[in-house]
Amino acid sequence: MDIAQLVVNGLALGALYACMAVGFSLVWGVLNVINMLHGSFIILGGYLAYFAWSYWGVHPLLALPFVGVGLFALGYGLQFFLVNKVVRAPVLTTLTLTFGLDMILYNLMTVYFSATPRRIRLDLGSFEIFGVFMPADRLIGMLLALALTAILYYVMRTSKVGRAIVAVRMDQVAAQLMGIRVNSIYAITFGIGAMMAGLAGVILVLVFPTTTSVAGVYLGKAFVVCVIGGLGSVPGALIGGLVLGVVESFAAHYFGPQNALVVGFLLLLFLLLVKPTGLVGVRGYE
Amino acid sequence: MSEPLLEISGLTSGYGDVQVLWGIDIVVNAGEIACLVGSNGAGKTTLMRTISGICETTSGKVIFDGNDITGAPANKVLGAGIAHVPEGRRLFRGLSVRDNLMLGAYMRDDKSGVKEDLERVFDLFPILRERHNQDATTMSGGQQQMCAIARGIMSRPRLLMIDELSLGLAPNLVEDLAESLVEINRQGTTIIVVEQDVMTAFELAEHAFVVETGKIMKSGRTSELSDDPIIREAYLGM
Amino acid sequence: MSRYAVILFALWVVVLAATPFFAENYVVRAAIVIAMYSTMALSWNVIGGFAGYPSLATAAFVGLGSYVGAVSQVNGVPMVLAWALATLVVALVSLAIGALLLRLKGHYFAIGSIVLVELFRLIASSWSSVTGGGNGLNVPLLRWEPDDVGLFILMVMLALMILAFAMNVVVKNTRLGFGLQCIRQNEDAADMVGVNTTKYKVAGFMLSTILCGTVGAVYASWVGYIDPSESFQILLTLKVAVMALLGGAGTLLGPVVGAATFVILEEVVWVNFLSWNRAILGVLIVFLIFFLPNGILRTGAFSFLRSDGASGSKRA
Amino acid sequence: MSGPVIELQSVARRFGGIQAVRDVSLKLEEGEVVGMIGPNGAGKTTLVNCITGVHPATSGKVLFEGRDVTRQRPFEAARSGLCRTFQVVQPFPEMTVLQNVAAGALFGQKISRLSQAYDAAHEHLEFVGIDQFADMPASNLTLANRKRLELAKSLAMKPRVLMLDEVNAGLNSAEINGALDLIKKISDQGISIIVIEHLMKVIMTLSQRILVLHHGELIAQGDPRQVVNDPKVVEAYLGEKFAKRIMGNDHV
Repeated sequence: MDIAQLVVNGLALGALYACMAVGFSLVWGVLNVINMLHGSFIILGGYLAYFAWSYWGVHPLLALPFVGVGLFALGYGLQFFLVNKVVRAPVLTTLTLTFGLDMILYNLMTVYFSATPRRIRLDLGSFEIFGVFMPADRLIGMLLALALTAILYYVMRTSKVGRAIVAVRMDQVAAQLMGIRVNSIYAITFGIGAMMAGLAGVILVLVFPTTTSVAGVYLGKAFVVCVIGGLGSVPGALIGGLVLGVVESFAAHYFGPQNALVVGFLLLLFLLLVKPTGLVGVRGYE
Repeated sequence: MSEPLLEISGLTSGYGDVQVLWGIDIVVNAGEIACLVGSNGAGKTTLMRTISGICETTSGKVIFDGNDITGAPANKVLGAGIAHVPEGRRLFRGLSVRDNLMLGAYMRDDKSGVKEDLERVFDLFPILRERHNQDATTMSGGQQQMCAIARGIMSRPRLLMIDELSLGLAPNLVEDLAESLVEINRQGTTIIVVEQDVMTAFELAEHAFVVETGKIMKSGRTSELSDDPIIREAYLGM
Repeated sequence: MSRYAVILFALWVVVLAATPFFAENYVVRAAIVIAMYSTMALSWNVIGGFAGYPSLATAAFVGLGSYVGAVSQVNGVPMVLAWALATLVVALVSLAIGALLLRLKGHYFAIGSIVLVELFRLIASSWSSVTGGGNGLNVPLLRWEPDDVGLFILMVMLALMILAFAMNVVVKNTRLGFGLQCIRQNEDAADMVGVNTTKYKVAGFMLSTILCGTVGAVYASWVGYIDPSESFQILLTLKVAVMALLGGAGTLLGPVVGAATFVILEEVVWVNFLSWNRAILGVLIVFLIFFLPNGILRTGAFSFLRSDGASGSKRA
Repeated sequence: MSGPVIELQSVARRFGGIQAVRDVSLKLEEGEVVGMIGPNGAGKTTLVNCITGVHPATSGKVLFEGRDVTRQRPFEAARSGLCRTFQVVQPFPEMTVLQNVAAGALFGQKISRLSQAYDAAHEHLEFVGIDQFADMPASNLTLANRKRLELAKSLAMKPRVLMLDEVNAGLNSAEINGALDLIKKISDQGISIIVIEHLMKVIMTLSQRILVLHHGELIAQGDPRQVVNDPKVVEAYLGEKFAKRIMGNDHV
């Protein structure tokens, strides 16, 4: 397989990773909470789109906004009513809480949706440019993922809420002095995190079979992307995602697909030790 | 003219188990510039933070413009019309000067008014207009202090509290800032300045409150206080 | 006082040890599981409780222990020697990894340690020439009467649990424990009073893994079959931390109380609500975080157990 | 007399693009009390951090009793007798006052038995006058007593050199007088002391010599009265009125 094909495969995969991880990164960076629910949020988004498609024939693109709103509400509610109560407790507490919540969500999903792998097959065929081969659904997935990430970036940069989120992340006390209610911004951020996870799930179900048991794998990817790209920034997650995608694509080719993940995690450990602020690293942010 | 705008009585507060303020009484009149002076760690900053709702009030009363705002959360205090420029400026890293200023107006919904005020602060501090796209925390100390003050007045406060105006700034810069404060005051904003440098504070303010170990040790007109032998000895070095 | 803690612990060991003589196999099995988890939770307590470093690496070292033990036994090493070998390998690996990992703090440390679990699992499944890959490994079974096997494994696990408890008592009452508590409360200040923080943290981390390795190896001999996804479970790693938190991290008895409570609840849930067990455990964890944030032992009823000032617990 | 206890040779420290300390050379004699003054951000704390290995010097050398200790780590500095207190007091908040001090004895002096460490701790608490609070959690102490706790903790480490970073900031005048007496008592034990302070009263009372830092540079050092009259110092830090006042009060 030639290099160009590997790079393109990697970028297609990486765009999905970026979209998957950006919400996780935002929550971690702003709230200082490692959200163990993130993987299940992704799966939930995928399942909702799948069932809307298979029972009511709703096109996944049409389902996208509904899934987004639904997951935002779920995330906002969980943060507002539960996580907020312990958000200033040590790492282990918030991590354990979100893990407990994840067990509940996971169990609900396996009972109501069963663990069968599901995928929306749109049968769009594939095409070839300059000798690089690409299935159409993958291309659409990649473009969608990039578009969603770009929209989030734009909103964060230009909206009042976006500015408030950055302010809370940089300096909580000063943010309070601006009249920003930190708890409400926390809930919104968590909602956005869940929303991005759900949207990523819709895209993923177009490309890969989705089942509850891969929730952990997706969560693991989000970890790696965050550590590569640095916490809490959209460009960081984008770069982190693309780097991981390309690295995995090459690793899968040269060391075999079963070792691609090992390489990803080794990269994570290496970066944690060498440069814990991530490759992009927000200046001055620990 | 000398309507009381802020009346504080018997205010106590602290951090966790450590009590810092031991019953503060202060009255600040509408339209004036007042100053809080006192040594490092006397409780000036804690007083500011308690008024603005960052530190929890344990007892006492804070009346602002006739309304009881004792123990109100930060957003309510700001909404009532008190803006607080914190010690060390605390601009938001990674955000431009303009975004920092816009965050100052976070609670306001009147877009045109915000735009107007943005022009107003740009006129007051022209350097900020020049650098509006720059990351605010990469400017010099004096420019950052300007930005912090400007951010404070973006909420259109009735009362502006500035903590440690001159901290880490060269004397000539402090003079410029003091002039800007006089201008802001002239436009109708009441100001409280916390200042370690008593000379600067007394030149700027009409009334002074001397804070020592969490209490108001002395207060009065600055013209009179600067003749007080104890103040002269302890703070003015005369 | 630690004296009460030691007496209560001894009584509890006697109760567990007696189960084969009056109860059914099912209860004996539960006793083994309790002893096993108590050992892990007590081990975790050294790094997570005393030093306040939220390690999530437990499953990595339990799994490593299982694999080293199983691979050795498959290659003809006698069982007990295989256990010792597993312990030794885990100690060395955790020393090497600890020296790297403990440069991280807070979230980053938690992530680094949890990633170890995944990494070890992936290595175990791809290194199939040695580990059997995803098919797992069959460990030579103990060809004794089933009851004897149960009794034997129970005694071994109890011995490990006693060792883990003794380790906690010793650590707590020596410089090491004192230093770890200083690190937990203010690492910079600890450095400034002369605590070699790196050395202490690595020592604490090693102690928190060694017996996990032994437990893993003994477990492998007991069940006779291991595979990567069973041996390296994120769930196990979090369960152990939750047990310690449930009982009261940083106390002597907390991890024991937490492990017993958790295992018993889990058994009840398993039996009665098979398809909902995960959700119920989740609810339990959420409940614990909100209503018992400092653990069972830090509730009022048990104040006599934590009156020793050295525990570092908050006083009323 | 042997050589200086501490000697800095052209010590410099930079953080990224910022030169926090530049080319500072100085000596500290045995038993000497030296005051260090300068405006906020002049590099006083950074200099202490260079000496104790928290932020090792980027160039230059730190000698302690003739040994090069430029690269030693903070815990090694502490064990060798280079002790410091912090501007912001740093107790172990959930431990008792006694345990806090015992930590100093246990690790600073390498006492291995806990009971010995506790005995030593009581002595030091008595010395600084807060033994009655021995069993209280450190976080419950008042600011003044927390500063005393910091002193006791440092003393428990048997220091050769004690660096006091704004140990009087935030205290009222009665408390400051108490602290002054205490620092003199410590100095009488032959411990060399560097006092960093904004309060000129403290500096003038304690110091045999003054160092003035400005923009990371040592702009003056020497006899207190000469230094406060040095025009460079007046301009950079004291201001004219202040300098006059100090001289005026000097004969008191």
